[in-house]
Amino acid sequence: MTVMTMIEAIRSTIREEMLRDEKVMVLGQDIGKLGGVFRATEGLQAEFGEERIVDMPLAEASIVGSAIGLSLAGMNPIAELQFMGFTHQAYHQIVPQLARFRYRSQGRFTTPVTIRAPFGGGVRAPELHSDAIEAQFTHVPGLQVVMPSTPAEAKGLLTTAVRGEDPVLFCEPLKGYRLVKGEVPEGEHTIPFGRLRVAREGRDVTLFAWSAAVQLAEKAAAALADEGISAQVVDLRTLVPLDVDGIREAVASTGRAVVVHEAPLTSGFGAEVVSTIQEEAFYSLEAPVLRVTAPDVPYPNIGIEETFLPAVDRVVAAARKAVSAR
Amino acid sequence: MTVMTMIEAIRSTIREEMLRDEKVMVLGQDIGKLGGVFRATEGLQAEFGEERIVDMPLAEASIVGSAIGLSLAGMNPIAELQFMGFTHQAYHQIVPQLARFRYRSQGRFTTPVTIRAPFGGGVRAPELHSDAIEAQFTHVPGLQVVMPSTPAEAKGLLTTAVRGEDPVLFCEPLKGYRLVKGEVPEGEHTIPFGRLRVAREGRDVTLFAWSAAVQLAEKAAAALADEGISAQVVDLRTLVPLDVDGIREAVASTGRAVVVHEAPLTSGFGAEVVSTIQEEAFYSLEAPVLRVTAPDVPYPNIGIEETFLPAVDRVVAAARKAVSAR
Amino acid sequence: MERRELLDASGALAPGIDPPLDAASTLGALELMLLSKLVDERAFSLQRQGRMGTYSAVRGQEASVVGSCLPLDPGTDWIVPQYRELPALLRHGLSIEGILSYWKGNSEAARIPEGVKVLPPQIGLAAQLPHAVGLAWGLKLQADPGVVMTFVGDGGSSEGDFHEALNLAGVRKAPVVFVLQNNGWAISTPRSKQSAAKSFAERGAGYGVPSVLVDGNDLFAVAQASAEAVARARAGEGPTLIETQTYRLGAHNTADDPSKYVDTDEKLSWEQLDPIPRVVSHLRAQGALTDEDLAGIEERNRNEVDRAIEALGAVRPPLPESLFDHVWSQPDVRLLRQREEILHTAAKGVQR
Amino acid sequence: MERRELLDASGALAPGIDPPLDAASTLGALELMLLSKLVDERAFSLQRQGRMGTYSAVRGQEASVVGSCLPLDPGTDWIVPQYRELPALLRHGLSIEGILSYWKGNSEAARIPEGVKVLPPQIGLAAQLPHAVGLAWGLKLQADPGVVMTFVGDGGSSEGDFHEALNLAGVRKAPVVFVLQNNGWAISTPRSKQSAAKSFAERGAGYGVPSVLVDGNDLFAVAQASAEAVARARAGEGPTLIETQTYRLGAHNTADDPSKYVDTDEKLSWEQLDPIPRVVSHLRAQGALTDEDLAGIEERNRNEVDRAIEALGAVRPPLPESLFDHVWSQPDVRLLRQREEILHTAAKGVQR
Ligand SMILES: Cc1ncc(C[n+]2csc(CCOP(=O)(O)OP(=O)(O)O)c2C)c(N)n1
Ligand SMILES: Cc1ncc(C[n+]2csc(CCOP(=O)(O)OP(=O)(O)O)c2C)c(N)n1
Ligand SMILES: [Mg+2]
Ligand SMILES: [Mg+2]
Repeated sequence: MTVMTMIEAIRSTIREEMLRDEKVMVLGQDIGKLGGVFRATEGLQAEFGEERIVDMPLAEASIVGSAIGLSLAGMNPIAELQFMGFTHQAYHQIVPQLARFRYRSQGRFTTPVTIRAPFGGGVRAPELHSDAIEAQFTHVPGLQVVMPSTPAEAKGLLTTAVRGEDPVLFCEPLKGYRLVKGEVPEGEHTIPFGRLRVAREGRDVTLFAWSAAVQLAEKAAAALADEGISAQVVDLRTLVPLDVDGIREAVASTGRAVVVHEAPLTSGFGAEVVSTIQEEAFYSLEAPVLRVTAPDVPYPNIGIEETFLPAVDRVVAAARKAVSAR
Repeated sequence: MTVMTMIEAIRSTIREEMLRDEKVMVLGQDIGKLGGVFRATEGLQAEFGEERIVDMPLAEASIVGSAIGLSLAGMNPIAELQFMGFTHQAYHQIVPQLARFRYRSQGRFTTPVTIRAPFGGGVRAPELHSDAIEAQFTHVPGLQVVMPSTPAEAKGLLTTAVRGEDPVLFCEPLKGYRLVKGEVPEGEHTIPFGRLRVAREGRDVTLFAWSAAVQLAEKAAAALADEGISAQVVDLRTLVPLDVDGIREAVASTGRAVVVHEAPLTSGFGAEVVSTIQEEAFYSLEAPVLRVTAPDVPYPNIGIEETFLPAVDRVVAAARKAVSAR
Repeated sequence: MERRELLDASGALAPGIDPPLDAASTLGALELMLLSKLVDERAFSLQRQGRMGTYSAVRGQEASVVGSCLPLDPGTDWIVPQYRELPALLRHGLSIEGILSYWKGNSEAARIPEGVKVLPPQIGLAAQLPHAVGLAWGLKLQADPGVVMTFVGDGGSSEGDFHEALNLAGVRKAPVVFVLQNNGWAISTPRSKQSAAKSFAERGAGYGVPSVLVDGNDLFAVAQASAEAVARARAGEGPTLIETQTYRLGAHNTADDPSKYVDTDEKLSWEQLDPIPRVVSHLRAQGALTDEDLAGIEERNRNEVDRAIEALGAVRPPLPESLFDHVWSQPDVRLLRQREEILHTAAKGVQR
Repeated sequence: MERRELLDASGALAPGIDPPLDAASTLGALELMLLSKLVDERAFSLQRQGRMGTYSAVRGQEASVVGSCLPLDPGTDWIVPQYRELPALLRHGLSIEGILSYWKGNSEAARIPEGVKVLPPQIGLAAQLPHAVGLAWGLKLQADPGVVMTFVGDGGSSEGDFHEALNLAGVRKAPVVFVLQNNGWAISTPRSKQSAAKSFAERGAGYGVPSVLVDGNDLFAVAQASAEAVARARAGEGPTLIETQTYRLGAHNTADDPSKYVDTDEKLSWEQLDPIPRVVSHLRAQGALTDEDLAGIEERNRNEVDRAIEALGAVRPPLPESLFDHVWSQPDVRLLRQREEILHTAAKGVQR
């Protein structure tokens, strides 16, 4: 175990996978000499050369589109999109192309591309840089959506992503890049997709979260403990595939649930979690499942982002309400 | 009242709005001489000229992007995207641009663009032509998502869309274009956004649907009536804005609900409807809200689309299950 | 930019020009062009009989498609198609019934056989172009001698993907040949409304990609330009853009009615430039093609198409359960449960 | 393509050339360039003090930006910016404190005043280009005499939106001038990895859009090319693409460290080509600028910037409730309820 930030964990994972498999390469903007705007690839071009760490022209659709082609040629590309807000430019290559190649070709072709995209607020980034738009990719059969919350999770999930055959959108929380440090297992470390993680045990209410919101939920759980409420924190880890059985079990154990995410409410992935809970565990539910999310407004300019982002107090208030219901 | 197909209702509405307001213009692929691949603009170029019914180069992002610019210049553009499956190509102009102009400019600029996009299965169209991807646009604050289900609804909602200041994605069901005929009010006919419509009264269970799925729900309701189950059918009409109060009232009146849509399950808009129901009407619910949707697979080739699309029997089975629960 | 023309409308070679194809290859090309024409006719009637989905014919563009693919080696090279390149796909190893199965709606039967280096048809216009670039780049990285040929239309060339793909190909010197089939129309949108550029070939310079403009109804001009481009790519000299100026003599597809937008004179004048008769005239003039030869070709083609259509009719329709295959390498529980629920209802007979 | 150069690095005019700007206009342009430089410096220090968000300086590109906008009439013409065009926006009617408010994170205070024909900064690269085309086309449809000028970088020009916008502008003959500021870098990505094109100006031909290549550090060359382009647009002759070859002398933005990727020699050699001293030398040589004049300009600029920074400091930070404004013309019930819940929690003081 070594203590690392998430960005360090990601960098060392990429490096290990590149050492393991010479077909692994990284495409992105400013990932070479600069090492990426967040330094996820720092030093890697010096080590692996310009053919494996490739600075691309400024065109997201062609980063994803050519990664598809590279994967068809037998390479194993990791595409870095500088911010998830710029996945919009590549949407038509991700959703109807990358995600469907296997299906469209009846399994004749596979496209094992991993797209890494940082996102999330609270880091005073310009417009369009912080938007949590993971939900826009969860309605896309064929695309896995992975949301690491800690450095160790990032390593385990990224390793699985790179080694897997199915395409992955790997969403990295900007806020967690440097803020959250944690122990990271050395050597081989993979985490299977579709299995949630109980980040904190609790009896009275389950807080569902992913990515940076897991830390928010943990803070809320700590605050709730002070008032005698025992909150379980569940990190969903992967939104697609979704651990429906794990969700049912978690809710069955507490009977009450709150879903927390950074994205706006309407059609955020919280909606899917709530629906799944009530389909799977309706008769265990003692209170409505509440959602604590950003409001239905575009991500604002930084002078006001603190009001936009879900706050611990709102999670605490919702958990309290869930627990006191009926 | 005149009896019309939906495509006729749409055509006559566009024509009326163009006669009313000379700033209204239509941009799209093949909408001039051909009158659109579905003839929504047939005859209109002859009547209004090439400057108001404009055949555009084959580039969806520039259709939406230039419509934004035209609207900033004071025009009132209707952009036709040939199929909703090709909104992907314009995603970066719709989601972070069109929908946010008012917000980003603090109300200084408005972009009253109406995007029309046909979609939906069962018409034996090639790949990517049938996909129901409305949910991918419902997580976008600033964009209204409108889903007419009948010719009269199409007229009333399209008129509101064109006259309104906020951008609209107006999704037209391919299957309903010619199949469904109905009475359409003559002259002025607007329908406010954010107010659902009870398409059929019923006491035992509420079937929520929109677009072509309303007809499916109605068929199911008719079949259910034969077995003595009285199903209410609710047409949501607009997904954004969503009629949360209307949803609560409908569920309160029956205590049981099924949501039906053509899109795949995971993160379909059904998830938002279910979440809203359980937030708003948890204590009225006698059974879990069920979703009847397409499975989580890409829209398949036509040889197999009948298995993909939600069928009446599945709706009936779900309603039966909801009614018999507990 | 000058347009390359070798064989004129009457089938005469430009003075002082050696044909880029020998008589045997030209005969082979002609046979493929005629086969393509026959498949088009039969596919249209199948569609009219309700036995086929939407189908887009190659008719009129046979020289453009066949000329382009001739220099490719199916054993090493790849084709990344749009949707109107049937004879190139046949030459590369697909069967008629395989290709038609796709348009009939049976993707299972249309599965590209292992070893055939062709990607599935592309419906999202121009989206195939960055794939072609990535594929070519990937071959190059692995020192694979393969070259990638990809097709796009005058319409598709307006999409942003065209720009991004050509620009990237230029930067990476990817071994890819872009064949832009300018057939004058994108459904009902004429070339003049598609772009104000004098020619699409002009665009190459903006990406550092060498480009050529050719008479796309001239088998020799296309074949020559393509051979040069493939050789350059193979030699590590990077991408080429070829604009073939051709004409779609039929409808856009089985759902289209060109009489709404094409004027008859335009169509008539292009009929004079039909790519097939000029190859026939040329070969005849060379004494390389007799009436009996032609009858022989036509009979072989007819037999082949009859056989294929029969095979197509015998193809098992896709099973409902195949809906759930190939979404993932391993289906997740959620999908397995959906599969169960839906097949269970289907088994009881579905009402719609 | 030949590059237009009028004023050399020493400030000498090419032989036989009349300056495209008279002394008074040149002085005005110089004052604006110097003002821009000063704002850049002050914005950087504000950022370092934590009083400003991310900021991208114009430094080095002043001739390119100022020269481009000079022919515009703020009363009729529009500017559709990227994010690095501060002096053009000032000339067009925005205030320094208004522009800096945006980068400080206060969109409310950055609201473009009514009547000022400028769109908000664009963060999604190249996404502004189709807006500019649509806007220009809309003006033309309404017989409005306005011309639209839009800016894009060498990096942004790789986006599909660039292609689609230029192609559409060509087809519609929209009165729009595209200024492609090629400053050699897109953050750390050098021009050479951005495109294999000899110049970006080559791209115009692929869209039927006339284009010009100019020394972007030469105020006169830029101003002349821009004046011609604006005149063409105004006369109904359609769009122009201008590539200004310039250089970003500072960091990409306040978060960037160019020492990681720029080599010192390159930077030194471009410092020799700084656009500001050459205007100064030229005016001095003409006897149109004395030391006192320069000191006067600098004092006026300092006062103006001091005033603006003070005004910026006095700007009320955005109120939490403003988060919910301007999403819609009329908020729906759902948003109103969210507003209530969030402001209620905020009122109690928020823990994070
Ligand atoms: C991205 C996208 N937009 C629109 C369509 C609908 N569509 C199908 S074919 C076609 C015209 C294509 O014209 P062109 O590229 O010239 O090819 P051609 O059919 O002439 O061979 C259109 C608009 C599509 N398939 N994909
Ligand atoms: C669509 C998109 N992709 C990526 C970015 C991140 N980004 C911001 S500025 C920049 C470089 C821009 O370079 P260029 O267009 O040359 O403009 P310059 O900064 O040199 O003026 C990048 C990659 C972005 N803002 N938008
Ligand atoms: Mg065409
Ligand atoms: Mg640049």
